[in-house]
Amino acid sequence: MPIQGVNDFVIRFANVNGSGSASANLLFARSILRMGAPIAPRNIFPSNIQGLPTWYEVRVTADGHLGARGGTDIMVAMNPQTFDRDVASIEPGGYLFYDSSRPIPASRLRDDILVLGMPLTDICTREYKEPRQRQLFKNIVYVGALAALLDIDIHEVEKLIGEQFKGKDRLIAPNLRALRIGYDDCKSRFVCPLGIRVARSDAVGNRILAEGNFAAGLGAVYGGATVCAWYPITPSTSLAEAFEKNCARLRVDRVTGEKKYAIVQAEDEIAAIGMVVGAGWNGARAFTATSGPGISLMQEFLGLAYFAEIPAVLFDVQRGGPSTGMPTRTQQSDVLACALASHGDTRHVLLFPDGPGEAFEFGALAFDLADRLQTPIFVMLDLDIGMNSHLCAPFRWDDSRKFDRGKVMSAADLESGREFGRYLDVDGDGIPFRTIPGAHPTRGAFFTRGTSRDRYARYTEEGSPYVDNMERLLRKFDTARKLLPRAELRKAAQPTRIGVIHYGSSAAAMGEAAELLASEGVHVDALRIRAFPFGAEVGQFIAAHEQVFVVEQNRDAQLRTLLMTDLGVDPAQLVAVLHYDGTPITARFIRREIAARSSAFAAPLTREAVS
Amino acid sequence: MPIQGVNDFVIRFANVNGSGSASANLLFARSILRMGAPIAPRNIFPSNIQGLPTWYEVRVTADGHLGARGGTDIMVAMNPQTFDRDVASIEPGGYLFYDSSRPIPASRLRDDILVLGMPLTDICTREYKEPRQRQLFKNIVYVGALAALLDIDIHEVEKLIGEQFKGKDRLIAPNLRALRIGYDDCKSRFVCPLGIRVARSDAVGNRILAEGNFAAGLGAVYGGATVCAWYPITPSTSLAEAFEKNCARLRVDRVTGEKKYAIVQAEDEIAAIGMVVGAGWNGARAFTATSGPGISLMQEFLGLAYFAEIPAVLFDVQRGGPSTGMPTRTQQSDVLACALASHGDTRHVLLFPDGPGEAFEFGALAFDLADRLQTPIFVMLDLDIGMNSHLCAPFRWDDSRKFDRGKVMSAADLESGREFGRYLDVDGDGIPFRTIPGAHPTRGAFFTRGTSRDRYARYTEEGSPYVDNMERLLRKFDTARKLLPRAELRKAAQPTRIGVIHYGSSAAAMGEAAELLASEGVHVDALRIRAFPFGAEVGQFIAAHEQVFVVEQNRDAQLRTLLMTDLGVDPAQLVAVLHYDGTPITARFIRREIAARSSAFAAPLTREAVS
Amino acid sequence: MSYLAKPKFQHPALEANALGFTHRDYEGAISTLCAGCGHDSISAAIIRACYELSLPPHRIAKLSGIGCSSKTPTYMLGQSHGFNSVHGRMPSVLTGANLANRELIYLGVSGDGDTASIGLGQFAHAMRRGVDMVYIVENNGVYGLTKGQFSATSDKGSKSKKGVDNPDSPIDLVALALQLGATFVARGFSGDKAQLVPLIKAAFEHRGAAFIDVISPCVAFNNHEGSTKSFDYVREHNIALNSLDFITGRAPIEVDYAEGESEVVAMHDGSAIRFHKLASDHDWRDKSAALAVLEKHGIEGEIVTGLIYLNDEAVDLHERLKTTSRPLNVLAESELCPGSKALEAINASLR
Amino acid sequence: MSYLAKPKFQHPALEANALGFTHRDYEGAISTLCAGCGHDSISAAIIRACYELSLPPHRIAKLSGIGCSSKTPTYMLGQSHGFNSVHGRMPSVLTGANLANRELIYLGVSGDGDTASIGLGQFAHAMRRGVDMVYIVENNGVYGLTKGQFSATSDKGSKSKKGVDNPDSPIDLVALALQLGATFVARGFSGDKAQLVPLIKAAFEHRGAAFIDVISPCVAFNNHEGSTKSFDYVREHNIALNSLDFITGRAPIEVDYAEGESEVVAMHDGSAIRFHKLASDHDWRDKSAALAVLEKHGIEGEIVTGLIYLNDEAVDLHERLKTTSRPLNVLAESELCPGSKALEAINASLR
Ligand SMILES: Cc1ncc(C[n+]2csc(CCOP(=O)(O)OP(=O)(O)O)c2C)c(N)n1
Ligand SMILES: Cc1ncc(C[n+]2csc(CCOP(=O)(O)OP(=O)(O)O)c2C)c(N)n1
Ligand code: SF4
Ligand code: SF4
Ligand SMILES: [Mg+2]
Ligand SMILES: [Mg+2]
Repeated sequence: MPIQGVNDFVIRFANVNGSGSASANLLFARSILRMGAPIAPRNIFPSNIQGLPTWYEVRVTADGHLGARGGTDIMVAMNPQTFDRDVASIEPGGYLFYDSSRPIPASRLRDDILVLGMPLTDICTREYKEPRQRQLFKNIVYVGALAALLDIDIHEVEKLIGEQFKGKDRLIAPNLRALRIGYDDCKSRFVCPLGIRVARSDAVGNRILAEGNFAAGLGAVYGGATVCAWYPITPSTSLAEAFEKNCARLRVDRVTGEKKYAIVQAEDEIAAIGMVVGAGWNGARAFTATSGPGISLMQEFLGLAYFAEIPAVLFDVQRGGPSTGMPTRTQQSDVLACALASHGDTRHVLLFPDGPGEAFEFGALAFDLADRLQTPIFVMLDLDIGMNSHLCAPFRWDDSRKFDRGKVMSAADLESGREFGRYLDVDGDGIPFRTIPGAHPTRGAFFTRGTSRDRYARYTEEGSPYVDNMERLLRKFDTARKLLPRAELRKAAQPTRIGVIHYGSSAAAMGEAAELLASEGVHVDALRIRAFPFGAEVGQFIAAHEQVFVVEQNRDAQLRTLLMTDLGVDPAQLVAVLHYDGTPITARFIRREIAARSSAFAAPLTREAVS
Repeated sequence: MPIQGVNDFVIRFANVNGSGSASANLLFARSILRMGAPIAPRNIFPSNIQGLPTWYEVRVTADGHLGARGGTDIMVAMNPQTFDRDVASIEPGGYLFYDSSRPIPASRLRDDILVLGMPLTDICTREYKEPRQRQLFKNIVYVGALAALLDIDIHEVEKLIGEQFKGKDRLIAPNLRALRIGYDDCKSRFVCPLGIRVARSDAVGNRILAEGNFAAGLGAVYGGATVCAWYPITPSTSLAEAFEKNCARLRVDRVTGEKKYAIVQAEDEIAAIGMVVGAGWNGARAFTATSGPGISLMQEFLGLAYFAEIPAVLFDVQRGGPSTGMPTRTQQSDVLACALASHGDTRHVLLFPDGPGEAFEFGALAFDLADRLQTPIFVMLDLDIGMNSHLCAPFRWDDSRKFDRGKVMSAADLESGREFGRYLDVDGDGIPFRTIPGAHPTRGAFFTRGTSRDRYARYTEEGSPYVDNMERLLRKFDTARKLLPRAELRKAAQPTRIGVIHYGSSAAAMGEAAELLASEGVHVDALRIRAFPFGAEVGQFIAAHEQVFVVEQNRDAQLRTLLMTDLGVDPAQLVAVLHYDGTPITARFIRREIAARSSAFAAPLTREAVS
Repeated sequence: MSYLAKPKFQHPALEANALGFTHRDYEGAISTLCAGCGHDSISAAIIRACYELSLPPHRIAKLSGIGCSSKTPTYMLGQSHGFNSVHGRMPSVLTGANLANRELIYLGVSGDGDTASIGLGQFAHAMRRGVDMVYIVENNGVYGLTKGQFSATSDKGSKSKKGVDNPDSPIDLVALALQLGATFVARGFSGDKAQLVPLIKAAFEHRGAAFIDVISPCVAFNNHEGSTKSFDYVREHNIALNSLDFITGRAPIEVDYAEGESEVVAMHDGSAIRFHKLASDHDWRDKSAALAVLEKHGIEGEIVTGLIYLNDEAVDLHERLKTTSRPLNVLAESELCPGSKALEAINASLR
Repeated sequence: MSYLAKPKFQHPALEANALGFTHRDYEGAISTLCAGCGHDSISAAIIRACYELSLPPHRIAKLSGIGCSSKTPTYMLGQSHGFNSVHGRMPSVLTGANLANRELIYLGVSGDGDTASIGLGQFAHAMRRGVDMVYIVENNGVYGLTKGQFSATSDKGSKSKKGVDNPDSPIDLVALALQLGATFVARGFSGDKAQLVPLIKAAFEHRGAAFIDVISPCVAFNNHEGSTKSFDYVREHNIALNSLDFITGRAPIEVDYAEGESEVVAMHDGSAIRFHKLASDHDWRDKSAALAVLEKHGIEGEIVTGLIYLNDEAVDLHERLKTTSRPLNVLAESELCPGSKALEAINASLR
């Protein structure tokens, strides 16, 4: 029997890169959202501009499971190159929608799925003259057809087209026409709707659909960042672009056209972080956005910023490493490279947002932390968070909130004769005061360097001021521990000895996995780490559980390493659950791994498809 | 009572950088060696060329304790800038030798030490006309005086002067004269010898006195390195220079003057490692020498070399980090930066020589390992090993030894039709075959890249070939584990539950500390780690002991971190003993730390000077 | 416009060259670049040049950085070892490879982002050292692979696809290469294969650092109105100084020029270049003149192409280093390892 | 040789300038460089220039890389914030600092190793962007701090202290800066303070990227016979194109020239430079001429000094970026944070 499901299925579009399918697919996804059904869309694209296979997947999820699910219920197979693979990847009982203009032998199809062939090319050739139009409208035609097949209200799609082409109004009518052609043709050809379909719902609520990079770039605007220095690299480019776009909208003087921000596309990542360090030293809130290779190149400057105590914010949108690795795939594999960045003894502060919501929140918070702690703050996104659209609560800002500029000694402070020693631990929290260059005509100037010096920033090569300083930096790191976002606990319905630690983009899949496991009688407490160094609650959580799974999207269990070194946890207690093939982690995967290795799991496992 | 000791004391020279004292001090040190007494000389110099304080210390050690001891028995105080500090640092009962030409008030001296003032400047002003001569010969004069005070056979010093100025013979006589002036004046002025003195001995045997950088550079010559690309940085510069010097002597065709090596001073460290990677890819044995900041800059290339599997050798002569830190001080603080170099999931092979002997041995061995494992090999020296002279067994080479070029598929192999897949694990050890560019007209060419690809080096962005490859790299890392130098065990005289793990330049101090502890009834088994990843013996050692101290010269217990991650050891079992003020670790320090924290130590600790 | 020397008869696709290789033997994997991308034309020109020169494919090493341009080595010379390294660092990798084996033929392929932004330092120093190679920049004025940001070679005032003007002064890689000591400096246009193929051939025969800046429009992000790197713009503003034929000892080619005078210059290896002066009276032996001609036309928004500077008496890196004439990567143990005797002498000196 | 304008009366060490600061207020910590090092003379010249220009010391930010030269900011301007950053990366740090606060005066100090080797890319791009700064390279042709290796500005054939000839072609930073778009380009000699001080003053008053290459002999490693960066060599081969006086609105200085003609050029800020032509008829407005004069004298082994190129109509980085005229680092929350209302609109667009 064909798969059945209302607001609960996975649809996947197989397209060719650069063929204009992206906006049609987004239109499709948003129309479901307008029906009120939660969706989790994901792009799987190649490191190339045009002509290679690309996929777009939408999970429609009444239960609000926003992680990747794995498996495809209905495939929209628009790419002849990958047709066979695509057909093979459909779940038994699923659906295949394809362009039947060129006949496909039955041998290349399957009989355990429902095959829906529509001569899209023929239709477009008939309807349109221009080759480019034929290509573009073909995409809209299939959106129309899918609306029919999946019972999406065509008026919602029409409304969206109207909104999308606002300002370019002459494009509206032809698009509507293409949509209608597909819709009508489909209705006349197949029994609509299919077993899987969309129904009106109010499960979306006031949630928004946003990309993490957009959210983080917006967060930087709200956090008061004025200097952005960056170098293009997938998947972080759109973060800097989002900052630029939002600044252009929100930070340009209407009258003079003057900009209250500066963005420099640097010549490389070393220059980008150098500019950030220079700007941070000089009192501006500054950031860069990059990915793994950029982090590697920035190491020397990160050591300087740590040691010279310069506020800086880095957004690392992680991709598949090592080396160039898989530039268009997702991973959490820069955790150690960031936490330990640079030669010598260093430790850096990391934030782990779980999606656009926290990307916005931490994107702003990072600047307060950088100023407060006078050190680089890493916001660890990944490609899945950054470049995919996620449903999340609307962004919120408390207008009474003030920037925390940290310990800056003002001209007035200096004038009053207050003692200033750049590396003096006046408060016992390891954080010294700084002055902003130019502040006072005769007091407070100091010399910044990456070489060792005493508490008054005077150069010295002696051992004891060096040790004194390094120990203060450890105290400061302990202070950070207390200032950072707490880990978030999701307690199981029943008391349990099994804990799971996870972070970042694994959150949605983890939540779903916990439900799956609970339904099988395995209860797990889940702790979502939101920052490094870890707060006391993390150690307590581990101590309170017998077996703690650490779910990560890398090969080497990088966060687990930090748990051991930062908290002194016995590795025997920490079971690594590692997913690192570059696709987003799924609930199915986590469930299987925990089930297979959990001491509490008795029931035999049935073999199933996992991604 | 003044300190007494035959061939057992520490003398320290306080000089001004660039004043010509270095060669005089070396002359002094070597003369003791010629007396047959073991010495451990160490330089403490500033990051500057001329005019700042510099110290030279010689430990004369009948027992052959070659680590730094800490404390000074006799101070040769030649630097007015540091005079007070220098005087203060003498052990009670010790000796002060100084230039009394300008009277020093008694208040600046001490009465618990023996003060020996000799008007060196006056003597030289009397004896020499030229200011430069006065300066230079003053150094020789004090060497003469010290020969008298310490009972060094003046003929040994004279012989050394003759050897040193061979070829510049006209310099011999004036130097001999200066020596004699100092010797005679001293004899006439003080009761010679002092309570501390040198006596003829045969404890040196056939040992040599060599710097680790020299040894490593020589090792690279013996290991068949043909390409050296480097960028100057203290304290690694002299390693590349030693390679050059030895190549110039040993690898230049007598007839044609052609060089069987190529050395390029690159424009920076990124270019240096890039050249090494290019040369390694193209089948030459290539290396670079650098220090922390260079390691930071090389991260991206190191990830490439790991992932693309390029043989490369790096000598990291560690200095005080992070950032520029303490460029002329010693540390072991690049362990994590090297072991985990690069973003993404990576693991690198490290070798830890304990001094010049192993610097030579591993300096050659690293090239075999790099070829065999097709990956970067890090030889982890530090400033103490690299730039100080150490007494060690003569270098040895077995002429029957052959280079291990690893798995290279030759033209003949290819011609025979043998299957070639660049990333094919034919032997199950994770190591694939490679071909050298240009080997065969039609077979064996492959494309090298840092992006993911399949076993036949074909580009792919799919998840499963990526995972397949990353898992093979882990297998290869396990193979490395078996090929690397074993850790070296020094068993206590009695069975004990206390173990100590140490590595690199801590070895000598550790040996002495173990003796000290044993003399107090605390027995420790000491395991000297010689490589990462660790062999099975390391895990066994830890398992066999209740409490394991891990002695390191860094703040963050970096090797301890690797023990936890690589072997899954419970951190609770590993007690960090950390010395990181930039001076070489001492036996006194290790003894104190272990004594204070050892479960087996009952006796109360007496307070004492530690460095 | 430039004129290509047409051989007397047509080469069928499978005709063998002097080494017995066909054109196909120089081809690579199918390109995954955008249809119409200038880079593909450059790949074709390189393939053609190697084929016509009868270079043994397996003796060529092709290296690149990262970018659409840097991907192209996959799409040519399938019998050659290739190395797609990291962004902007091809010059150092190539230098190292060259040190290891001076007998191979080195082709470096890069983009304008790869060379003029992140890679500027390595580019400069490789030129300065006289590394024996052909260094081709596929210059489209944008970062293609990261979707169309301006690169450092983008002209001031050139418009991005989104309509934004570039505010920064461009880096002219040809002028830089000249100043930094490259001994063969040329510019081509991906749309003019007739001019480009002989330039590449001559570059291959040059010993030392040969640099060719090839303007190569990006159809996806920089081929619009207002761009100074579009096909149309370059066609309209191309000032070809000369065209040339590359003449190997083996197979002199008869040429039929349309205008101007010609001159034959012998290369160090016995081959020769026949220059055919076109647009101006440029003397390619004169570095100052070359800089002046670039400056002059640059001000007019014109793009100078052709062979701009040549010094065939160049001394390459190996000559400077006095390396042995045999490749370092084939030297045997017996030649490299001094053995225990020599070590004993060293030990003695350390006592 | 150049001639310095001598003010009519002697300044005693403690005489106050227009701001009421004495010379001592511009000094720094005691130098730890080698006695006689050229760099110390440059520090003195910078101190002098700042004093004479009456720059408020605390409004100067002094930044550097790593090297003996890069240590010198410690030895000057003790009331200024300083940043001794990492090797070769001063340009980016300075650029960032400048972005944060366009009102400070930026002084970048670097060495030839720092700028021409590891830092070449950053140097080039900072020039290209028109960062408003004075960028001084203290050029001794060697790596001083690491004990005497050749740097990339070391001339071909110049001998090291150990007697080895340098095989590589030098990088002429002046020519590069010119080509990369610097709008004030000069060369000085640490041994000629009379020429150097006004150059530095003029550079400070220039808005945009001002570059001064100062030949600064290293007495420890590069002052021997056979070096082309020794005091003797530079003195003998110095071709001073011009000398100049910097004339502020406040305090015009009467000058007494020994020879040649002079010309007064108004600067954008109301001050003026009086040029005094010396060695040749160099037109400092003409970039091509500047390159030619460098090339011509370079071939002769001569060192061109003086103001080589000036374009005082330069557009600096902030103008290109259209940044607000107030320093970014003083903008308040209310100006930066769009608040919850704006956010609600954004939320709405994402549904
Ligand atoms: C260290 C690093 N930074 C950034 C990137 C991202 N990146 C890939 S290609 C590219 C630019 C390529 O531009 P260009 O060299 O002009 O090549 P084109 O694609 O235009 O041919 C960038 C910035 C990277 N791969 N590595
Ligand atoms: C990344 C890095 N590489 C190498 C060094 C070592 N280093 C310190 S100064 C210097 C060269 C300085 O030369 P230059 O800039 O000419 O300054 P000078 O000492 O001659 O004034 C080098 C290579 C370093 N500090 N950092
Ligand atoms: S994006 Fe531009 S450079 Fe890249 S392949 Fe497409 S046309 Fe070529
Ligand atoms: S080494 Fe040279 S550059 Fe450095 S301080 Fe001494 S003289 Fe100056
Ligand atoms: Mg490009
Ligand atoms: Mg220098």
